[in-house]
Amino acid sequence: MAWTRDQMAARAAQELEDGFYVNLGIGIPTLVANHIPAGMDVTLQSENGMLGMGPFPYAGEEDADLINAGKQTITTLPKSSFFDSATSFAMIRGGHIDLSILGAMEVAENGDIANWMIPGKMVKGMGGAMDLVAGVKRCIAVFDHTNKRGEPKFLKACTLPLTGQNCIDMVITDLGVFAREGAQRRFRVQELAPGVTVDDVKSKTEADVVYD
Amino acid sequence: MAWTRDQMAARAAQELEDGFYVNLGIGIPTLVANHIPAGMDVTLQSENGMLGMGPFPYAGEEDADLINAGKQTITTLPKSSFFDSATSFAMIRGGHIDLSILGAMEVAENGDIANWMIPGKMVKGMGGAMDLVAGVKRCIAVFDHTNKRGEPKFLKACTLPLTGQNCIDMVITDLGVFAREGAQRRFRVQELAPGVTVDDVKSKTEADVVYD
Amino acid sequence: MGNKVYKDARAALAGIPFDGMTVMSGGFGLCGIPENLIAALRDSGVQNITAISNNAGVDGFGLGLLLETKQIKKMCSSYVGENKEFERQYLAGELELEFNPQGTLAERIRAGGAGIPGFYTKTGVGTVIAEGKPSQDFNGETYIMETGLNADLSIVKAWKGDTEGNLIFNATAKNFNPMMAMAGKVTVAEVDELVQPGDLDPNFIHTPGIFVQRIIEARCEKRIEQLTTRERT
Amino acid sequence: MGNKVYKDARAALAGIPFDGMTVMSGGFGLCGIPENLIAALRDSGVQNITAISNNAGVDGFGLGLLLETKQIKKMCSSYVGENKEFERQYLAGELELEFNPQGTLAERIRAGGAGIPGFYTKTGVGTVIAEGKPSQDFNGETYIMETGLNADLSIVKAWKGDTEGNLIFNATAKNFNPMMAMAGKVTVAEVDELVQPGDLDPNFIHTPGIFVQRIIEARCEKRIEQLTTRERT
Repeated sequence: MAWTRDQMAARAAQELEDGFYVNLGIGIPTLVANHIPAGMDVTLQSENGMLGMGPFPYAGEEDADLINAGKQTITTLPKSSFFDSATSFAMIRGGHIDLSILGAMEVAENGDIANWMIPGKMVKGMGGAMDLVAGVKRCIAVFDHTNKRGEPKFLKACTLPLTGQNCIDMVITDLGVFAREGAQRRFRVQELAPGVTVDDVKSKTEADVVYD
Repeated sequence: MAWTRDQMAARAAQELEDGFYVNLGIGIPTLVANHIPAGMDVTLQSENGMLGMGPFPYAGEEDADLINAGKQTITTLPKSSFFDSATSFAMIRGGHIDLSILGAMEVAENGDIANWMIPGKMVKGMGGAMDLVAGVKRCIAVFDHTNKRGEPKFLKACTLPLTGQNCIDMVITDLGVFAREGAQRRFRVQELAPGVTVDDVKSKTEADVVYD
Repeated sequence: MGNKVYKDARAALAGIPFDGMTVMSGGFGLCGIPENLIAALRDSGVQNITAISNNAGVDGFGLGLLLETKQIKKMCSSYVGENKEFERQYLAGELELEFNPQGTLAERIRAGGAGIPGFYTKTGVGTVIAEGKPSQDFNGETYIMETGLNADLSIVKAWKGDTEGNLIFNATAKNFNPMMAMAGKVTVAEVDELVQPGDLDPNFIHTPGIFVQRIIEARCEKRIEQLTTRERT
Repeated sequence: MGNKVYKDARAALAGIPFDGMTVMSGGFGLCGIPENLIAALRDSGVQNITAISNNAGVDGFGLGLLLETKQIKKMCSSYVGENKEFERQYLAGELELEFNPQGTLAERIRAGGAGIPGFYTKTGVGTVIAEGKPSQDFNGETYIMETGLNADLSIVKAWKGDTEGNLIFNATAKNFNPMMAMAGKVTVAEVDELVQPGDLDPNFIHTPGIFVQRIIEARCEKRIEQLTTRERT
């Protein structure tokens, strides 16, 4: 049975390590914060200018000056720090963030990702996504294995305009986990959701993936 | 009679304007701080990371963490701010400093300046001088008109390795003041020290200067 | 003594606006935007603005005010998703739009303020963002060149500022404001609280006064776009 | 929980030094230098260091300690005028020296930390600094390209730091330290005072903890190079 959104987030959280600095995208990636193992020291970066993002505030305690990259009200933690956008993206571009977990419209077998625009539709902008995929040490894309029409999103080549080239290290979908060990390597099935078979995945995947 | 060092500094101080942000070099330029007209708001930048440089401390009140670019102990003023070296030179390179007053070994008639090395001698380094002459809006070079051997230092072309190209807007020596109104213009005698004649200056100047 | 303090937003902008000017406006979403200066810029009647701002405000607030009145000719942003009037004008071809990756935008603005006309980044390599831009390899990796950005006017929002123009920002309302203050030919700041020199600790000034030419104290509404709270348990 | 706190400078450097490594060392003159970490680096016995530091210390203090023992192969600095042993080794051809204009050095380090492999500046155009460097015109002016700098190890000095690695600096002892913290593969900080998370105001942290991998509390001598005072009148 395919994983739920929350199960996908929980699976992504298994990739966290003690001491990691992590940037979480909007959507399923945001849920990863709920699955950080107790006792593990993980610091969340918000690219609008904060390290050590805390939980949402209690009603009545929100501060308009304190929001995350999704423009939601948040809180601080004792370890928090604030900084300007140039410094924030110096962290990202300079490779100081250990892990970025982000959503995707398409990922290709060569690690390309498209997640910011659909030609012909109004384009909202890439925000910080291009900086994140280009700069962060390790990038995990989390998305439903197929689109609403049942078509594969894990492709031989992206059809949508790219967010970044050859930058995805792991794919987590509702069907399983696909990882590669370097930018020149192929993705390999690492884990399947309970009850999901290799044939299920093959039938819904266009990318040339290693199934062992 | 030629100006003294202090008179040269006083003359340079006449170029200050209310609201100016100014960087003063080591030597005679440092003395300019003593001649800021009362009531004029001039903010001194120290390129090691401070705006609003105050006077030297009273004995016993010095702070090892608070020095100027000449490594002398200094003090703060109410308007002071501290910043890192990248920000300090962002100010300088970005054209935010109104005026730099600095010493020179040689200045050429095209505005070139040499003030950081003499080939064959141990070179101490340019420090921030190249950034200052390249970045500050207006640069005034203050130096003795001739060297110890009586030879001109205001030349047709610099013989020493340059600190910067076509960047000096005014020359103040012990003999007078020479200014130009743009990087393509010639220097013109603007003022002579009391008792100094045009012929005195001509005999000690190699640069092609306009004498009206 | 040079005086940077003006009595209100209108007075602080007097003599600055001109048609076709480039304006940088601080903020991320509606957080840390110079609300009063945006309104005063609208009231100035200036036309054909090129606006450099991470976002485009919302309908009727923030830069949305200047979109409504069609005073903006072109936006240079990273994300403009929250504004219907923006979308309408853009799809109707009434508005130009230049997307920049957020980090590239931030760095271009810092570069402009720091006298750096160009720099290399790997952000956007292999994407539409790279089209038409010079590229160069460093250590076997390809980077694209981006250029520095400056503005005729930068309007920024700070928490506190002193009469010398020294500014401090609060929390994530800092965002693009410090760099934009550096990159404006003229920078006008609005602050929640105007204080005297010496009231701000010199160790903790975010924007040194050299980057700020004019300053006002003004009340901001500070709208929240996505009020998100948790339950008390 | 990942622990960044070490008991002393020797422990904090354990496992890091290797012969031929590049080390950035913070400070301007003797102001804001990581005194204890420099001494511990000397004691590690590491050889053939390329040292990136605005200055070279004085005889017997600061980086002078590593020059005395000939552990430095090359210096990358803007000004080295206060050190006789440096001069001797340099004139004897025992030491390589690469001069950088101070602002270029600061920006190269920031660029390295920010993932920017190259940028353009007008500093040094037409001088020996421009020799061999690519140049390009922007808006009719010539600029030269400078490259980003990184280090295997950055050692920095801060005023206070918390156990998460967040740092604040005092007065002009800040100088090159924040950028070097960004540009080191490993950054080790020594602080006058080690505090707990929450003791530093998040609005006024100069170096976020992400840039600091190891931290120690240590007493510094803080020598003054040019004690200059005025008379009480």
